[in-house]
This record gives sequence, C-alpha cells and structure tokens, in this order.
Amino acid sequence: MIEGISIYELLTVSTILFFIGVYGFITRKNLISVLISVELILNGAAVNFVVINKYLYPEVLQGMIFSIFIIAVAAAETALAISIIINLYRKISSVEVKEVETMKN
Amino acid sequence: MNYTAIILIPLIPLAVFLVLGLFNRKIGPGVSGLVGVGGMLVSTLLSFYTAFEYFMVLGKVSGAYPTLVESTVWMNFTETLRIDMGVLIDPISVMMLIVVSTISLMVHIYSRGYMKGDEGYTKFFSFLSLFTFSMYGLVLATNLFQIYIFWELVGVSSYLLIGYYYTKESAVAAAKKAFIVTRFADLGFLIGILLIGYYTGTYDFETLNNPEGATLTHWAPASFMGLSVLTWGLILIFIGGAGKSAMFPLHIWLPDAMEGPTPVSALIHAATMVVAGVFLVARLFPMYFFVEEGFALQIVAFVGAFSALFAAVIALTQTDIKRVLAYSTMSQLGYMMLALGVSGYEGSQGLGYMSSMFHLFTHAMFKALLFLCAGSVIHAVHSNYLKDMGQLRKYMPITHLSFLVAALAIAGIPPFAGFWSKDEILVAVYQQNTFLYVVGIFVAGLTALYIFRIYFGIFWGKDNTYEHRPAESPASMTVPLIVLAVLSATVGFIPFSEFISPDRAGFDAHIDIPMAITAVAVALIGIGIAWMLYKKESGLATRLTDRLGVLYTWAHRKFYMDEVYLFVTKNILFKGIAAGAAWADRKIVDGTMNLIGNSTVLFSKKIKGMQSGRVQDYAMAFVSGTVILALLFIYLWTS
Amino acid sequence: MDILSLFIVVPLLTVLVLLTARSLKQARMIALIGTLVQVAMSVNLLFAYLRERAVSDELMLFTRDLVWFRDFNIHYSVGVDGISVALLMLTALVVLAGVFISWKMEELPKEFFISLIVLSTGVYGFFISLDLFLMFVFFEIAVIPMFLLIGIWGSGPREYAAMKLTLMLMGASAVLLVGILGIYFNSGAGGGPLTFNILEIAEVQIPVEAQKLFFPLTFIGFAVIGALFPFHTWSPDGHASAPTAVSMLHAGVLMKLGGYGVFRVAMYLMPEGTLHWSWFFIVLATFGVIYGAFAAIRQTDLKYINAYSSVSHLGLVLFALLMLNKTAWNGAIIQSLSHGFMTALFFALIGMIYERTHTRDVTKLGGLLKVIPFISATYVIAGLASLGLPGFSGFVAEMNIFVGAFQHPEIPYRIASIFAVSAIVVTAVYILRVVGMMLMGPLKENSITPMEKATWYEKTGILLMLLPIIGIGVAPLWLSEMILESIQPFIQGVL
Amino acid sequence: MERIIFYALALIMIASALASVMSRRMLRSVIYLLFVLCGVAGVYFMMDYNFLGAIQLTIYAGGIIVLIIFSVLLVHHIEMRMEIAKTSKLLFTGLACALGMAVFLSVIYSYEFEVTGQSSGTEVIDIGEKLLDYGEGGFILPFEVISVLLLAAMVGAIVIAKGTALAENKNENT
Repeated sequence: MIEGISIYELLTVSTILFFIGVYGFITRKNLISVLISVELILNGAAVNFVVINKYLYPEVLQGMIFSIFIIAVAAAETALAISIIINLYRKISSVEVKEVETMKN
Repeated sequence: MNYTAIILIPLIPLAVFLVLGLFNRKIGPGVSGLVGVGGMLVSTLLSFYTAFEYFMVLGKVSGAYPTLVESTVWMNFTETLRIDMGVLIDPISVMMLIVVSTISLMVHIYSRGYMKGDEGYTKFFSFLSLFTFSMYGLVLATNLFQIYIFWELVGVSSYLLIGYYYTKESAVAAAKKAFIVTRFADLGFLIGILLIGYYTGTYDFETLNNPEGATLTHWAPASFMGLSVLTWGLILIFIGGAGKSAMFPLHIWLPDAMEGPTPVSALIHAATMVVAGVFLVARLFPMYFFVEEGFALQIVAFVGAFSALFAAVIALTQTDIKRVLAYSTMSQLGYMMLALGVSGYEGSQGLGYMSSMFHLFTHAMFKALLFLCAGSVIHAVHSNYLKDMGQLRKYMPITHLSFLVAALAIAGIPPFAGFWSKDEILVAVYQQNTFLYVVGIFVAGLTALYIFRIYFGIFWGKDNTYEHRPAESPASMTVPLIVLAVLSATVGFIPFSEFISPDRAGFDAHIDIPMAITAVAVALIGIGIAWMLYKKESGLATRLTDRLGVLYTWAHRKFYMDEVYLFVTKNILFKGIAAGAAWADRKIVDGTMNLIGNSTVLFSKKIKGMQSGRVQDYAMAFVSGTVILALLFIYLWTS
Repeated sequence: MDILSLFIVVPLLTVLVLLTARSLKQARMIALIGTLVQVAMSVNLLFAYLRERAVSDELMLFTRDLVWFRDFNIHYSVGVDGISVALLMLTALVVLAGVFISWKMEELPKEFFISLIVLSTGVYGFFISLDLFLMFVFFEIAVIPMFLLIGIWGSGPREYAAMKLTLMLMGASAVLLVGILGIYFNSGAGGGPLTFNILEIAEVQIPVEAQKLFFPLTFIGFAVIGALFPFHTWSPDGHASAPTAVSMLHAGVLMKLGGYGVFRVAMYLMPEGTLHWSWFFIVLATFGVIYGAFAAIRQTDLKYINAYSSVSHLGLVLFALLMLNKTAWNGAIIQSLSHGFMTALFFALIGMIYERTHTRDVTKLGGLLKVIPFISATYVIAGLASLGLPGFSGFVAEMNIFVGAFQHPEIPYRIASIFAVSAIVVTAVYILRVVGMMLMGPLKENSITPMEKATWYEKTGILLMLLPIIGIGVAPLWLSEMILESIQPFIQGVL
Repeated sequence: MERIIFYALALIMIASALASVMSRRMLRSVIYLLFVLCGVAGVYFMMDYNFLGAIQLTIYAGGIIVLIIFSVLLVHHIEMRMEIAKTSKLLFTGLACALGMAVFLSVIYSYEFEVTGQSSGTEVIDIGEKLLDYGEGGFILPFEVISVLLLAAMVGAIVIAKGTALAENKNENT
C-alpha cells in the first residue's frame, strides 16, 4: 500500500500499460517489437495482480506469487521467441510479420 | 320441337372434324370429300327440318315466336354465374342455321372440285367441318360465354384456314394478323362479358334480353364516366363484334385474309363468320336498345355507316378481285350494322333489325356466290388480278351468268335478292336519320360501281391472251354456283318481316315506292358509270384516276391503315414495349439479381482476408470483440 | 402402409432398385416401371378419394400422423384434399412423360433417373404434407436435385444456370424458413403447445401483427419458385440450360409448389396478413403477367419464350389466389394443372425439335410442319391451348380466374383484373409468332435435312400430357367441382 | 512525497511505454521498455514488495531486456528504421484501444473496492515457504509446473535455435 495513492490510480496505470501493449501488438510490423508489446501487456497484468493483492487481500500472497510466475513465464517466452526469431531470420533474412506468412505455405 | 335433331346439327360436323383430323393421313381424298359433304348434307337437312318445325309447325305462341332453350351446365363460376352449353332456338338463330348450312354445304361441294389434287385435301375438309361446327355452336349459343367460346373457335378455324397454304409467308402473316386483330377485339368482348356478368349476375340471353327483366328495367347499377356500366359493357361487346365483322378500324385483317383458299373466303370471310358481329348485336338487341336509351346502338349505327362508306371507296381502287370482294363484304356488313343501329323495338319500328337480318341472309347468298365465281375465275386463269383477266364470258358462261346475277343482287336491282333487303335498310335509315340515309344511298351507288367495275373487268374488257385457254370449271364447282345463283335471284321474295322482328311478333313490310326508285336509280347510275369506264378497254379510267391524284392513291393504299397499324405494332409494341421488357428483364431485373450475387462474391473476397493467419489481425478482432461484448454487457446491466 | 406414404416409399424403392441398374436399358425400364406404378397409385388415390369424400366431410382425408421430433412437436403428418390429389396426378403423369422423353438419355442414365425420381419424391411429399416442417424438408428435397440435373446434364452455360437457380431458390427457402418459424412460434397463441401442423395452426388465431410480418416472408419464399416478378429470373436461364425432362418436370411440377404453398400455408394460416398485403402482391403479379408476356415476344430461343410464358401464366395463378374468392381460387388451381401439362408438353416438343434441328433459335427454323408433322401439329395445338383457346384446359382456368377476379368488390382490384385479362392478346402474339416463324413458312436450311418422325415413346410422352389438357378443357365440371369442394373450408377460413 | 514519486513513476512508465510502441528505431524501443520495467519495479518497491521488485529488476530489466537487445543487434542494423502500419490501421487500432481502455476504466471506477487497512510487509521467507508449501494455500504444484515449463522452454529454445544446423549435419552425414 502506497501512502496517499488509491487503488484506482494504480489500476489506471496498469490498464494504460496494458492497452499500450495491445496497441503495439496490433500495429507493429516487426516480430521483436511485437515481443516488446507483449512484455508491456504482461507487465500491466502483473501490476494488476500485485495491486489487488496488496490493497484488497494483504494477508495472502496469491497475487504476488502469480506475478512471480508471470515473470518466469515471460522469461521463458522471451527466450523461446527470440530463438524462433533468430532461426527465422536465418531462413528468410527478415523479421517482418508479413514475411512470416510465407511460412504458411 | 325435336331437340335431338337440333343438337345433332353441330355434332355431325364435329364428328366429321374429329374423324378426318385424327386419321388425317389414313383417309384418302375421295373418302374425306364424301364424308365432309355427306355430313354437311345431313346437317343441312336437319337445319331445314328445324326451320320448318319452328316456323311452320310450332308457329307463334300468343302472338310471338317463342324462345326455346335446352341446356346443361358446363362449368360453374359462382352461385349465379355459370357457363351453360345448349341450344337456343329463336327466329334469328334458326335463320342463321339456314344460312350456315346452305353456304357451308355449297362450299363443301365446291371445294371437292376446287381443292382437287391438293396434298392437304383431308385436312382442309376437317378444318371446314371444325369451322362449321363452331359456327353452329355460335349461332345456337344460349349465353354470352357460350357464344364467346364458339367465337374463339371460329376465330381459330379461320386462322387455320387462312394459313392453309402455310408455306407461303404472306398466308402465314395474314393468318396471324387475322387472329391477333380479332383476338384484340375479343379482349373487349371478354371484358364486356365480365362487366355485364358482374353487374347483372347472369350470362343468359333469356334473362338479359327480357324487356321486363331486372337487367333492362334497372340498367344503371353503377356508372362510369357518365355512362352506365352496362353501356360500357355493350360498347366493349360491340368492339368484339366489330373485330369479327371487320368494322373500321378493326377491319385490316379481312382483306389480308383473302390469302386463304377461295372457298374459305366464301364461307368464312363473306357469308358466315364475319356476320357473327352483326349476329351478336342482334342477339343482344333488346339490351342495346333499352340500356341508356340505345346509346350504344348509336355508336353501332355510326361505325356501321362509316365502315360501309370507307370500304366502298377502297373497293373502287383495288385490283385484286378477292380484295375488292373483301372490301365489299366489309361495306355490306357496315350496312347491316347501320340498319341495326337505327332500328326500333316494337312492331314496324323494328324494320331496321329485320332488314339487317334480311340483308345478312341475302348477302350471304350473293356474296358467297361472288366469291365462288371469283374462285372459279381464279381457278381458270391462275391469278387474282384484274389485269390478267378479260373477255372471260366467252370461256366460262356459267360462271359469267352466276356472277352477273350476284352482281345485280348486290347492286340492288330488282327483282334480285339484294334489292329487297337493301331497300328495307334504306327505308329504316331514312326514318331515323337523313344524314345516314345520304351516306347509305351514296354507298349503294358506289357498290354498284365497284362490283360492275370488276364484272366488266373480268368478263368483258380487254381481250387477254391466255397461255392456257381458260375453261369452265367442273360440275362440282358449277353446281353450287347455279344453286346459289337461283337463291340469290329468289330469296328476296321471302316475307322476312313475318318471321323476324325484334319483338318476335312480326309485322307487315311493304316496298316504299319512291325510296325504291331512288335506290334503283342510284344503282343504275353506278352501273352506267362502270359500263362507260370499264366495258371496253379505254383510257378513260386511267385518266380519271390520274385526275383524282392523291385521293386515288390514298384509297388505293387503303387510307394507310395498314401502315398505321404496322407502326403501332412494330415500332411501339414490338420494338418499344416488348423489346423494353426483354431488355429490362435481362439487364435490370436479372441484373439486380446478378448484382446481389456478384456483390456477395465481392464481399466474400473482401472479408476472405480476415482469416489471414496473421496473429495481429486476430488480436485486433479479439480486442474489438472483447470491447464490444463488454460494452454490450455494461449496457444491458446498467439499463 | 397407408395410401399416401406409398407416394414416398415407392419412388425411394425405385431409386434403390435403380442403383443396381447397369445400362441405359435397365435404368429406363426400372424408371418406367416405377413411374407407371406411381401413375397407377395416383389414379387409385383419385378414386379412393372420390369414394371417401362421398362419406366423409373431414378437411383432409387419409391422414396419418407419427411423431418425428418430440421436442419441437414435429410430426410426420400427411393427408390430402381434392387439390393435392389433382396435383399428385399431375406430378405422376409428368414424371412418367419425362421418363418417356428421356428414353435415349445416353449420358449417365442411372444417375439421371435417380435424380429425376428423387426430385419427384420431394414433390409428392410436399403435396401430401400437413406439417410445415415436413413440407419444408420435402421442398428442399425437390430443389436440390435440380442443381445436379442442370449442372451435369444441362447444356449451354449450365453451371451458371444451375448455380443461379439453386441460389435463388435457396435464398427463397431461407426467407420461407423464417416465415415458417414465425408461424410456428406464434402457433401457441391459442394457449396450446407450439405446433407445425397446418390443421392445428388453422384453428389458432395467429396475432395480427405477426401475420403482417410473416405473411410477406412466407409468400415470397413460396412465390419465388412460382416465378413471381421480379424473382423470376432464375427460370429463363434455368430452363434454357436444363435437359428436356428436367425442364418439363421443373416447369410442369416444381413451379406449382409455389402456388400450392402460398395457398396452403401463407394464405390459409395468415388470412389477416393476406388481406393486409394482397394489394401489393397483386400489383406485382399483374405486372408479371403482362410483363412476362411482353418479354416473351422478343425472345428467339424457344425455351426462353416458354420460360417467360410461364412467368406470365404462373403470375395469373398468384394473381388469382390473391383475389380471395373461390372462383378465382378454383381457376388458380386449374391453371396450375393446366400450365403444368401445357408447359411440360412445350418443353418436350422443344426438346424433340432441338434433337432434330440442333437449334432452338426460331429465326433459324421454318416450315417444320412439312418435315415433322406430328410434332409440329402438336406444337400448334399446345400453342393454341396456351393462348387460352376454348376446348383446352387453359381456357377453363383463365375464365375462372378472370370471372373470379372480377367478382372482387373493390374497383382497383377489378381494374387490375382488366389488365391481367389483356395479357391474352399478348400471349396470342408470341405464340403465333413462334408458330408462324418456326412451323409455317418456307423451309429453312436447318429444316431441310431428313428428320426422324416422332418415335413411339415420344408420341406416348406427348399424348400423356395432351389428353389431360383436352380432357379438362372439354369437360371441366367434375374437376372444378372436386376442387371447389376442397376450397370451401379454406375460403371460409380466410374470409 | 510518495504521491509525487508515484506520479513521476507513472508518468515515466506511460511515456516510455508509448515511446516504446511508437518508436521507429528498434533499439530505442527496447530501451524505452527498460524504463517501463524499471518503473514497474519501482511501483513494486513502493508497495513494499521488495522481493518482487528485485526479481522484476533482475530478470526483466536484466535478463529479458539483454536478451532482446542481443536479438535486435543480431537481426538489425541499429540505425535501420522500421516501417510502420498504415495510418488508417493505426487510427483504427488506437481508437479500439482507447475505447477498450475507457470501458475498463469505467468499470474500475464504477466498482467500489473494499480496501483493507495497513498490512505488514512481505518477507522473502514467507514467499519461499508459500511456494514450497504443499498444504492448503501452498503453491508447490504451480511452482513445479513452472519449473517444468521453464525447462521445456529452455530445451525448446535450444532446439529451435540449433534446429537447422542439426538437420544440415544430418544431411551431410547421409
């Protein structure tokens, strides 16, 4: 709990972060940028968990532990994504989303 | 009365038609001719027997000839409206039986000679029988719908017979034209029937024509544009009659109908079918007379007078003898209509009605004779045109004499039949309307002129050199000529007014001497002019036509009526409306349907991209969907 | 097995047996026997009906009711009245004639006959159904084989035509389904359970607002297959591409489903809706009657002429139905029958002419009366029947329609009837134009080659359709009495 | 005081996040992301979740960002500008996101949260115990699942990154 800061303000910030991430996810044309946007989304969600844990149910730790899990999953996901991107780059020399479509064939 | 005999009259030709029609190719020409003539002979005898029974044995019942009806239900429309099939015996239907039987029998006999060697011989006789059957049905009809049914049937027999030489383009066109023009007129007839049926609740002639009946005492159940609906109905029915009887302006099919074999012209387009219109008006005469004080009857009179004049003028200028006779027919039919139009109802007031029927009767005889003679001539010289004829009296004496009798009859020279009936008509018209009388007497003069013009042209005139020497026709053709010539000379002495009058009571008619003298004088003048112009080949006629210039051209081109019709049908109906409809259907209606189809395809092509496989697009859809769902839920919850 | 279900079972059995056929000869023999049995059944049904009608005053006879889907209250429910009996006879005869006309169907004969008979099953089922859902199912069964029949055995742009026809009819059935469901969900208005059964719904007064909403949907759904202007455009293309027997069956029978459905479902169940909308559809129908006739004048393809003629003639059926009196209705039903026979006859003749001359373009034909007299003469007779000559069924039908329509108490309706009447002239024009160009006149190139005279199976097929036309035309009383009797309860229901 | 710090942090986070998704240079956008992550860590610290903040800093700001930077450097020239989507799409997406945000915020603000009073700070030991606790309210199962997941991800990453090379070798062998 932060002195003088209500839950609303915190949730507002996390929501904004989340939607900025969504915006980036949809608009960016580059796989790495998409990855960055995903990180933003994850962070927004994690903050949410933590805030709700802290403000509403301070006696338990669920929210926090979920955040830790999120961080862990994010790390795994990033690692995987990066490996895929690099592999892809080796094959088609591009990380543009639209180029990746050629994989469908 | 012996109804079996009456019902057999139409059924015998029907049976002949079915037998000859179905076994068309199995029956040889000899047999079919005999079957046709035999059947007709029986029918004719039965007709005469019926006439004898009706007029002589049965006679007048309480001062008037009775109307006998025997019918059976054919189809029910509503509780009151139905179509009956049956026979109606009254003076005019019996008279028509006589006319149809006599002429038809003569034409059957004549055709055996005329059509000899034609490949469709059996077919021809079956069509003739079909026509005779339909015509019997028409004259015996008990109600408006029955008459309409047989009306259509005579129309189609006429179509089949005009188009008999179906490999000739002109015959096909003429047949089509005849059918469509009369069909157009029948449209009026049908609408008239619907109107009258709706407002009076019956189609039966008996109920409709009863002067004391509800129809005629309350003739204005509703009005439309200032006239009683019944008047409208009668006018529409008259349009139907005018179509069949070739009244102006629905006459254009009749001259073309001469493309059919000549016996057909004699039977259908001179003596019987074309008088159906006159018969129809006569059949409904009490209605015409009583509804709206005879307003519709006035129209009949004027249309008749105009057609008589119009056709007579055209007849003067035609060079095809059958066409001259066709216009002559139209002119004489106009006479009959005129007489009907000026007739009164009771006692000797009904002179017009009686004279119209009388003229119908005599006209059938002499006009059929004229056509058959023309047929005989055409048979001999193989041409329809005056220019190919001349001096034929030397080669064909019987034909010549018969033609002369008929010509004198139509010109109205006593004592031949035409004189008596035409005289009565002129008297009747004179009593009603002087203007129409002047028209009538003028037409009488024109009639004498044009008929003697072709008479002199054919049998006198220039001395043509013929490739084959023309010879008199065989007996099968000349016997009918002689019979009809005798009839044309004598039927005028029948005391028609005894038998036929609007109120059925009969009255005494007598010759009005000054009138008769005037008419005969005018006719003689006409003959005299023809004699001067055409007896010898002289330049007089051509000089006269040159002098008349435009007038002659107009008349020769039939006042351009065909062109007007052609313009209306071809350019407006065919090229305008029909082509428009066809175009609109393909382009607009179908186009709209195709547009719907194509835009669906287009739309699907557009949205096909939505399933792109791009995660981002899905995310977009996901986000938008979520947002919309959320909004929806919020809206539902809060409201 | 009751007498009506046989109409579904026998064709299906025929199809099963057809599956074993190995050649054209076998296939057509099996099809012939199957359809002959159907004709026998329909004749038997007619007499059974007349016998039963004499002692029973039930609305529907030979009814049979089995639960099919309990949850939605869908039943297998069949029954007939005079109208259905007449239409069943029409179907049986036209199918039989169709088999005769397809005697020489060389290409995939087995499959062809199977599709043909499946189609006829759908039609039979439609005419005997008393359950809306069942009716709809049979409707679809009747429509689907068309796609195959045109798409596989057709000529010209057949894929396009088949697709267009099927899509438009499917679109119509979508609309129809909405209408039927609308009826269904309002059928509980009387307090009873929801039901698809026509007789039960007729007892219930569907709310007026619902009627106003669902009547046009149901009407249009059915009327599309009845070629109502402006939804008729599938018909010229479809007919032009379809093989002969299919055109016959389609124009002769399938298009009758429209009028029948309108009558039995839309108007009977929703009388207020009918009254409310009748003026609108009368305008469309009247326009269609004249418009179809005029459009036919300009066509040069025989099949197109006939297709437009059908638009005009079937427009009269809908027109008459909307006039809401029993004379006009009687006329509408007779017109359905009459048009069924006539147009099937026309298509059969057109098929024969095409087989011999290899063209359907009237401008390229001429003088056929000389070379193929039987076919040509029949064409003339069919033409005369089509233009409403007395002595043929068309006249009886048209006069009933016109007189009936003219009994309408309101003047605008009577004026509309006068417009409709005027179509008889236009009809004469296009019929005589064809007759004059194609059958009469001098011979043209295409006609000179020596042509096969009509064969026995062609003559049989022709006579099968010609005789009823003449029969109805000469002695209409028994038929119209039978139909009038069946119309009576409907007219009371509607008015 | 804390208010000011929070607002500053929030401002930095939002601004950096926006810059991160809008920047046309990829490396910059990664760096902006780093700021966001640090800001988030700051918020965690302010909430007395020190352990979480630490993890956030080490794993996110330390590990993941480095990883991303490496990959960016591998596949990109630093100076290269990225192409961006069509303006219409940008606008439309922006609109949809704004709308979504509005919906979310309106829901949040219209909901009465029952905020409880002050609580004690969280020790690392509590977290450890909770994670390894297999009793009620314990997280031993998710912990193990996450471990397996991480392992699988690592193996997967290696396989994918090396995939083609292995395949090529195989091809060469045969």
